Amino acid sequence: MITDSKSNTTPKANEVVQNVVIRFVGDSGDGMQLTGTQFSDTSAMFGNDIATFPNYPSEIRAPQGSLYGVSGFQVQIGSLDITTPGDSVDLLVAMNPAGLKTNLSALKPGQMLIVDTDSFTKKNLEKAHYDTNPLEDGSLDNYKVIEVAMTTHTKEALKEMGLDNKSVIRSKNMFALGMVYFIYDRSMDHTIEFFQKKFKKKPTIVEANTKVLKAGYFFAETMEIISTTYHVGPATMDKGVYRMINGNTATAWGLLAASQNSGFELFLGSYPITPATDILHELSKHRYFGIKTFQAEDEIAGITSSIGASFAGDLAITTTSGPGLALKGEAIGLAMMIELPLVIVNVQRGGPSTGLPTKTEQSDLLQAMYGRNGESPIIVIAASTPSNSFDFAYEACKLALEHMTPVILLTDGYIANGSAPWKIKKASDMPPITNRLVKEGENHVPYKRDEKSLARNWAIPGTPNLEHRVGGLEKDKTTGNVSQEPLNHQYQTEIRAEKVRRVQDYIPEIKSEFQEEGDLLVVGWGGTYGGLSAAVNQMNIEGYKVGHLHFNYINPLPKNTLEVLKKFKKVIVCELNAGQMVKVLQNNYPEITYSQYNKAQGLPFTTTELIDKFKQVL
Amino acid sequence: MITDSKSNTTPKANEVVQNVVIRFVGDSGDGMQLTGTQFSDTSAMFGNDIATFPNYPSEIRAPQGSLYGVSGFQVQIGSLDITTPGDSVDLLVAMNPAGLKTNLSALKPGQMLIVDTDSFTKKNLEKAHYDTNPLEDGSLDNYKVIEVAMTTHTKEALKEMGLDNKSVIRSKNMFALGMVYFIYDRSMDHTIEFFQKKFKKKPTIVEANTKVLKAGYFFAETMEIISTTYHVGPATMDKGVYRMINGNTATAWGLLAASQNSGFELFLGSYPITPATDILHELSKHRYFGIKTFQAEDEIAGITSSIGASFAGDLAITTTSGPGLALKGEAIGLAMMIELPLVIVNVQRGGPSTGLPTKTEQSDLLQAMYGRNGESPIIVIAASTPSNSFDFAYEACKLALEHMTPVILLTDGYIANGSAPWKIKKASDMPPITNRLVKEGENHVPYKRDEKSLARNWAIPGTPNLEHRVGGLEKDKTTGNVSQEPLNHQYQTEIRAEKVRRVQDYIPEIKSEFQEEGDLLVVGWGGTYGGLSAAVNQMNIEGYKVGHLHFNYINPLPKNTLEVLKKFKKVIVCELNAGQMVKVLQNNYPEITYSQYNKAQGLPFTTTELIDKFKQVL
Amino acid sequence: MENTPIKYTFKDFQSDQEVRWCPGCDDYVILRSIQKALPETGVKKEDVVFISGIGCSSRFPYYMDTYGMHSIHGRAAAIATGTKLANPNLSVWVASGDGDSMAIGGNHFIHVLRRNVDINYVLFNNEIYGLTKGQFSPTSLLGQKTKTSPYGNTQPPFNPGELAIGARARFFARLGGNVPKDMTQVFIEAEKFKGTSLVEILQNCVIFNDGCYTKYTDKAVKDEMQIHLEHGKPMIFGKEKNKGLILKGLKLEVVNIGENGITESDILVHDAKEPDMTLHSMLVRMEYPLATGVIRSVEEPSFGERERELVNRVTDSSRFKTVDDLFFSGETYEVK
Amino acid sequence: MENTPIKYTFKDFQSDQEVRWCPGCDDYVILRSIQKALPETGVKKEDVVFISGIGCSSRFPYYMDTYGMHSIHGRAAAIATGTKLANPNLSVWVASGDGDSMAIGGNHFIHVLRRNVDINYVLFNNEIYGLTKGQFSPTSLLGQKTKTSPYGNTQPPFNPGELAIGARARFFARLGGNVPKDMTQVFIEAEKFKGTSLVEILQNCVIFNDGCYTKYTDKAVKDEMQIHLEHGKPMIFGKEKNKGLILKGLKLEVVNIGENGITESDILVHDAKEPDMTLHSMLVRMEYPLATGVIRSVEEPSFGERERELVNRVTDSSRFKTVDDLFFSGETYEVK
Ligand SMILES: Cc1ncc(C[n+]2csc(CCOP(=O)(O)OP(=O)(O)O)c2C)c(N)n1
Ligand SMILES: Cc1ncc(C[n+]2csc(CCOP(=O)(O)OP(=O)(O)O)c2C)c(N)n1
Ligand code: SF4
Ligand code: SF4
Ligand SMILES: [Mg+2]
Ligand SMILES: [Mg+2]
Repeated sequence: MITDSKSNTTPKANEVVQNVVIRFVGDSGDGMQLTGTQFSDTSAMFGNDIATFPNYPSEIRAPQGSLYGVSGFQVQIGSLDITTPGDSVDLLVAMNPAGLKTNLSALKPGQMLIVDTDSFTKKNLEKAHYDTNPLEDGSLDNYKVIEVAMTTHTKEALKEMGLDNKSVIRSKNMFALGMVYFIYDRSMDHTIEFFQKKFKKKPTIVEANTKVLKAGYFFAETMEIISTTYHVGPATMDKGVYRMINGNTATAWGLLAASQNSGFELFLGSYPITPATDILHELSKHRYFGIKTFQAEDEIAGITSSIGASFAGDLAITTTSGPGLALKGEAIGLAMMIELPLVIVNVQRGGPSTGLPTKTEQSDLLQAMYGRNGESPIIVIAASTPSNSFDFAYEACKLALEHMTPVILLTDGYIANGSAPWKIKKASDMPPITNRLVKEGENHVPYKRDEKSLARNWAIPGTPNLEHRVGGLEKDKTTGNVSQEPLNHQYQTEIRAEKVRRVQDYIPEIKSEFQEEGDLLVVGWGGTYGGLSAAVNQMNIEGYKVGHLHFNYINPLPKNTLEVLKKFKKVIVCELNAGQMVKVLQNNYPEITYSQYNKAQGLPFTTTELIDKFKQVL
Repeated sequence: MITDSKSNTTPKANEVVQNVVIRFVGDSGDGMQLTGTQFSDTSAMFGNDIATFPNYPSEIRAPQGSLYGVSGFQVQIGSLDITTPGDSVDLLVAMNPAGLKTNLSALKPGQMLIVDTDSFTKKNLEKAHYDTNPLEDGSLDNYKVIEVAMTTHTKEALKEMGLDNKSVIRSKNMFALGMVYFIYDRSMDHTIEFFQKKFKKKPTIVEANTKVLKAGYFFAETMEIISTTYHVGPATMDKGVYRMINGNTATAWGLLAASQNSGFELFLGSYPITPATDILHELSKHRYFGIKTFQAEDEIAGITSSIGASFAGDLAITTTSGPGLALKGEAIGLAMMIELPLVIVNVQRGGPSTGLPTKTEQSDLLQAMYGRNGESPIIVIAASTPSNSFDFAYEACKLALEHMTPVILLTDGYIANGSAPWKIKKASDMPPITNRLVKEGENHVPYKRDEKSLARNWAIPGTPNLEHRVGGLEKDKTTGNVSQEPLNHQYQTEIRAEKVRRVQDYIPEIKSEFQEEGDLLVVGWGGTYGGLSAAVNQMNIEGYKVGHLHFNYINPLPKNTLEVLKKFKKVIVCELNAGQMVKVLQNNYPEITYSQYNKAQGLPFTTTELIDKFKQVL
Repeated sequence: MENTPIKYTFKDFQSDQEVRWCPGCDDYVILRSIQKALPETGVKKEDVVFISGIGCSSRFPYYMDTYGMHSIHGRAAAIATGTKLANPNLSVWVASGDGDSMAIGGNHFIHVLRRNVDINYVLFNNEIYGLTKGQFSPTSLLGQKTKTSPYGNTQPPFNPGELAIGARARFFARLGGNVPKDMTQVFIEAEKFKGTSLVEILQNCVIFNDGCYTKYTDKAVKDEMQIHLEHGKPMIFGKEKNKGLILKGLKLEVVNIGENGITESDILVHDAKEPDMTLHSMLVRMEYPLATGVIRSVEEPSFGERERELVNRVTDSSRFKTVDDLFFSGETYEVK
Repeated sequence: MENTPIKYTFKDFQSDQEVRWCPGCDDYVILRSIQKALPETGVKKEDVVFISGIGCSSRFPYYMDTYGMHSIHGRAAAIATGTKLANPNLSVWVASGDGDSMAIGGNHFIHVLRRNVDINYVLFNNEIYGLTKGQFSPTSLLGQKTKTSPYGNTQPPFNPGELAIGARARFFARLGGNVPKDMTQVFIEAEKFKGTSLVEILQNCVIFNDGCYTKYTDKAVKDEMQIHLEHGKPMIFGKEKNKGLILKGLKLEVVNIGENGITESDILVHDAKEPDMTLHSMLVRMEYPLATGVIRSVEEPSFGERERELVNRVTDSSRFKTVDDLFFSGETYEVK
């Protein structure tokens, strides 16, 4: 929390700060995701820049009060550019002992901790493996602890409504939210409106929630111990209409825009898998756009049905995560061989094997590059923020259709579930998408290629006189008939690689941020953009000459990559894996010496650890 | 053919030569594989060193006389060290026009061509796309053409036996073989014995084949045009008992020896796929060793049934080729995560996708390294000759059992189907195999590791009091219980990598052949050993200081690799793919500059093309 | 487009590729029968798509002058599902072997049937892996000696029709591999059926499993050993048309018409359209005589029809006409 | 080893891991029932292996104090096949959900049944994907609204028993998720059966598909809506035990005993051991009443038995006792 000098004149001191990090934690049943989202949305509408990080247990409904059943939601809001949900938190709201136990270490010393004292029962303390009550044993002395009997207050607020006990207790998260709204000087209007819309048909629920929210707000207002409130002013953001969006929704919408702009119907063949399933959920809602969402029997049927749809002339997509990508390898090879457009979205999660399914990681890069038999190069790109998942989903479709090739789009659990403000784009704001369709009456040679891009022509079933056969056997370079001829195979192997290499001519050059040259270049790719950017920013504030180079295009790499790498004395590649992008860079630019910073903890980078490492390398 | 000065005194001139390359070609139905094998076996028993290269069409029975129905068998025999079947041939035996058309370019100018004139009918010429008869149009003027009406002679030889026409014609390959035996001064005894054993119950067939073989032999003896016969003396080979063996059989036998020596029963879960199926065929024959060969419903069931068998305490194997390996990726990740011994044999073939299923290639290396989700390092090794497939299959089992990890063994279609003399090993000649079994009464902590190798302990079902659970979720570093703890995941990720790295301490150091230092180091891996060795040998004969470094251990690489690489001024990595091993080397030893020679034609390297390239690089 | 139907002959469906099966293989008969059936279906050539996996039988698409894909082993049914969903106007065919369909492709096989995707599925059942040169398949007999079962197969086989009906097949037909005329007829029926039409051909592989069906298909015994079922016709067979099937409790029994007072009217009449599968299953499993022809043909909405009903339903009521409508819906805010 | 059988209680089969299913989930009932069944089977604890795929139900092995593997999605049946072949002494169990078994795992599901591998297969059918939070599965109903079918499911479901019998299942039982005592009994029978014993549990998922079986399993209607079959007993049901099943042609009919002259002796007697599956299939498909209990239990050599017979047969006649004998057999030659 960076404090500012200005302050205004409510009964309590109101400090103006530039940014603040808040974390709500509690039991899976405590509604922490909803609470966090409401706070984020309200702040977004107020004009803050924002980044969120939901963190839920892998169990569906873990036993109440258990350590592994804790659900959390972290949000950073700011009047300046916010790229991460923050390392450590300024306010921790803990609805139960288990939440406190597992999250206290994230709270900055001296900062505010709000707890629901009603939940600190002997049973709950035991479940959280506390020997003594932390509210009593002095272990919280370093924090501004605000003890509130939230359950009691909630019951009190609703006592005249005649609701059942379960419903009453379920709304205590709104008491906490009300308090936080007061502390951060936020209006309750948006949340009240939300109740009204969401529970249109249940006016008692609207009333109850509103009551509790207000009770929390007014309780904080009148409470002695809260002596200061904080104000985070609006960020200076581009003019326009915004909404909060997470990476999975943005991805789904990017696909929608590409379908509309290209004129090809969207086909999604997929099999559910965390954390990619929400893309399938989202698109399933929008069947009125003529989208075909097909939940297949497995990942292999997911991708092969998409290949079938692509053959028939749809814009075909398949979505998955790590283990699912492994299953799709053979079929990706087929799509590459028959040179059909196909987008494979892989939302990376913690591996290997089933690994840490609800956690984030970047460890599928080499699988995306090489996870299939034979020489089968395809395009690999990666989104780097929740909102640019929209752009790169769109770009994946554009590249697939224009270059007639499968494209793997990598995102990860962190940006897929995290939200940020998105300046809404219209479909017409996006670059146009052309295609290689051959029409009735035109001459069709299945493997005739565009001279520049080397993309082949595309004739789809239903077009008279263009009947032809494709297949996974090696094929003659022009007719497409099966060929075992040695030199033809050599030629085809090379041209398939060259076709992907030439995509360099169609993608933007890359630029380092913060510095164009200097002492250290911090290199990243994909979902670590926000984290690396925050750390490099801080380094520059501290006077170091550090640049940030972030890759969205991985195969092929941007044309000018080597030039940029050469402008810095040292290069460090930072990845949430054991070192994968660094291998790709080494293979492309062996002349550069790369340091590495690798993390595999299921968590994003923290600014602190990055800065420590950078200083050590310098 | 390197000729020698000595010569002996048969009626015809008998030139002593050091090596000779012969290719038999004809229709799929012409029995060329049998002919070639007989010639090879006879020569092997005579004491020659040998390498063979069978080359059959991908069709089961392609239409007679068609170009794509040609079946060929090439063999090089020598009194010196033979490492390849040879680039170009000294004698081509063509049983029909299609065979001639597709193989003539391999025959050295001036050398001998034997054709069956009876097959040069108008119809067959047409099927072979000949406009004019090559026997008449002068296009063979550069060769010593020996025209023989083989079909007629065969009929003649058998006319008194009353056989049906089909059987008669089917034995004409023996006429050709008889001729070749005469020309190369070989005894017919072995082949006659072979008939006697093989057709024990069909004495007419034995008689017929013997008659035709002798007819061919005597025909050649009396024929004017064959003025010279050749003698290839025995090679100087280690003393011992030998047999001819191909790579697939050697692999199967290596697995058998490992099972016997380790005391674990062998389990093979597999799904048929060319060119790996013969390993499954071979082991299915030997069920009396208590081997369990399980033909599964698909590749995934092939490997997962093996994982189940490994869990239960068998030495578990799965065999496949490229597309099958792609399907096994997810399950390999599971085996790596639960740290069970498992050997995955991948007999590489031409890719990508279905590719060139009956041709050879080395393009699955990166798939073997990275073809699964998350950070999942495992051991990767490669056999480099038909006969050392035995040793590396054995080594794969030893490493899997001693290090408790999946091991991928790479071979390829070329060494899998090619034969060479194998100095037979007894099981007791092989190094002992230890294991990590925990026995009843011992203390078992599922993830307790050996301090040196980091291999975990192994308790198998049926052992009282050692009940425990394994699984694909990330697990606690000691108890093996599910753990989502960030630092535990970091630790486990690192230790799994370190465990594989430490295998360096258990494998031999690597040595360059021909030169320990010099101007150029030729680097290869796997099945190209013979080809590269022949070329480097030739370079050294010509006075160049060229070394040959050949990798059998790829992950991890031998400890002293960098030292060896540094001893040469230049390094060229030669692979039958678009450059995969070179990437692995770059990632491990970025300080070295690598040139590359890559070929993707479905064929092995030729000595000539290699030498050309080496000279160009020097 | 045009309304005047083009009159094709089988030659219009022959591609320029040389057919590469072994001489004598039943695959030739199937190829020719389909090439003869297509002109009778009224389907336009450009609307026909053949999709296959890998196997001898899967070479099929190369020989048809239509759109086609020779894909990867076992996945034809899933690919065809995508093709048909993408463009419901197409006439989509799958050509697949017993291994391709029921070994590696088993999952897609049962799911395409469950969903009732409107495709025609031709199952080339030769009870062996042909292309890989003779390993047992999921339809190989117990005890059968093959390259991977040199001491006899220990895995009891599937009966494809039984498995299909267990997976809810609505259309199932079975034919020997040597009856081109019957095949042509059945393929025409299969194409007309809306839903997954599964046609099993007892296809002789002359190289690796020669004669495996001789006891049923040999010209000399065929009429005695097969009963060719036709919807609405009595279940009569035999060279003399003197044998028939009756139901005894839950068993089918062969009776001689004219003996023991049995007349034609006692014989069961084939009802392929009966939704209850009990009798169809019994027919599928019957070993003597072997039931051939269209055994089951029960119309029910195809997957595509259900999907289109859904899309129509939601499209009418949708607030969103373009993706922009969606993007700007709900909780947006403006930065000025 | 020892011959005196150890007497276990259900506690011996409880692991030290906290059970993490949602409160109220039927999975708890299944867990406890198996823990109670195992002590009755006479199997030694160290010989028990639980193998699962991925799903809520697949967490099962963690809670059993036996050997266990929580593997990857859909592959439990194939893994279990390897485990059982490797060591026939083991009592191998599969715990798997409807998605795990019949979506991604469909191929292994039908093949393990076809081969008749001697394992016990517990199918947790909640007609939904639980772990991934509520998508439709291959057993979800037509029209069912889930996260991936917000406008209603368009894919007709499998009936697991029907699919299993189509794949040649020899043992099939079905039970509601709220009958721990029946479960314990059936699990004991399943373990005793030599071959694949498939037990389908109609498992209520309280979070994503609550009440999907209420019409059959609710205490209030259970006796009227289910018929619990027992081998050798008449097919009678109803609170008053006054309803029964008779066969009319090829249809099962519910009759009231005592009405229209129907007596108990008219009622069908359940024969689970009848090899012909016609009646078993009819029972499996019957919608009212729903058949529960052991519907089919037909002994036939298991895959393992066939394999051991083969090995014994070839071992006796083999020339080779060690691998060296093989290596030195046939065409060898000596270099001196
Ligand atoms: C992924 C994969 N696994 C295995 C193979 C090898 N393979 C090709 S065809 C085939 C089986 C062929 O049998 P079937 O499907 O019955 O067709 P048929 O040749 O008998 O017509 C196999 C195992 C392959 N090409 N790809
Ligand atoms: C290869 C792979 N694909 C997808 C998933 C995601 N996944 C995990 S469990 C599951 C389905 C769960 O449903 P079910 O098998 O019915 O079990 P339940 O949770 O209902 O008990 C899915 C799709 C995965 N873990 N691995
Ligand atoms: S191997 Fe058999 S199935 Fe294949 S083409 Fe030859 S005869 Fe036909
Ligand atoms: S989500 Fe459903 S199936 Fe999973 S544990 Fe909860 S109640 Fe049981
Ligand atoms: Mg077949
Ligand atoms: Mg389920």
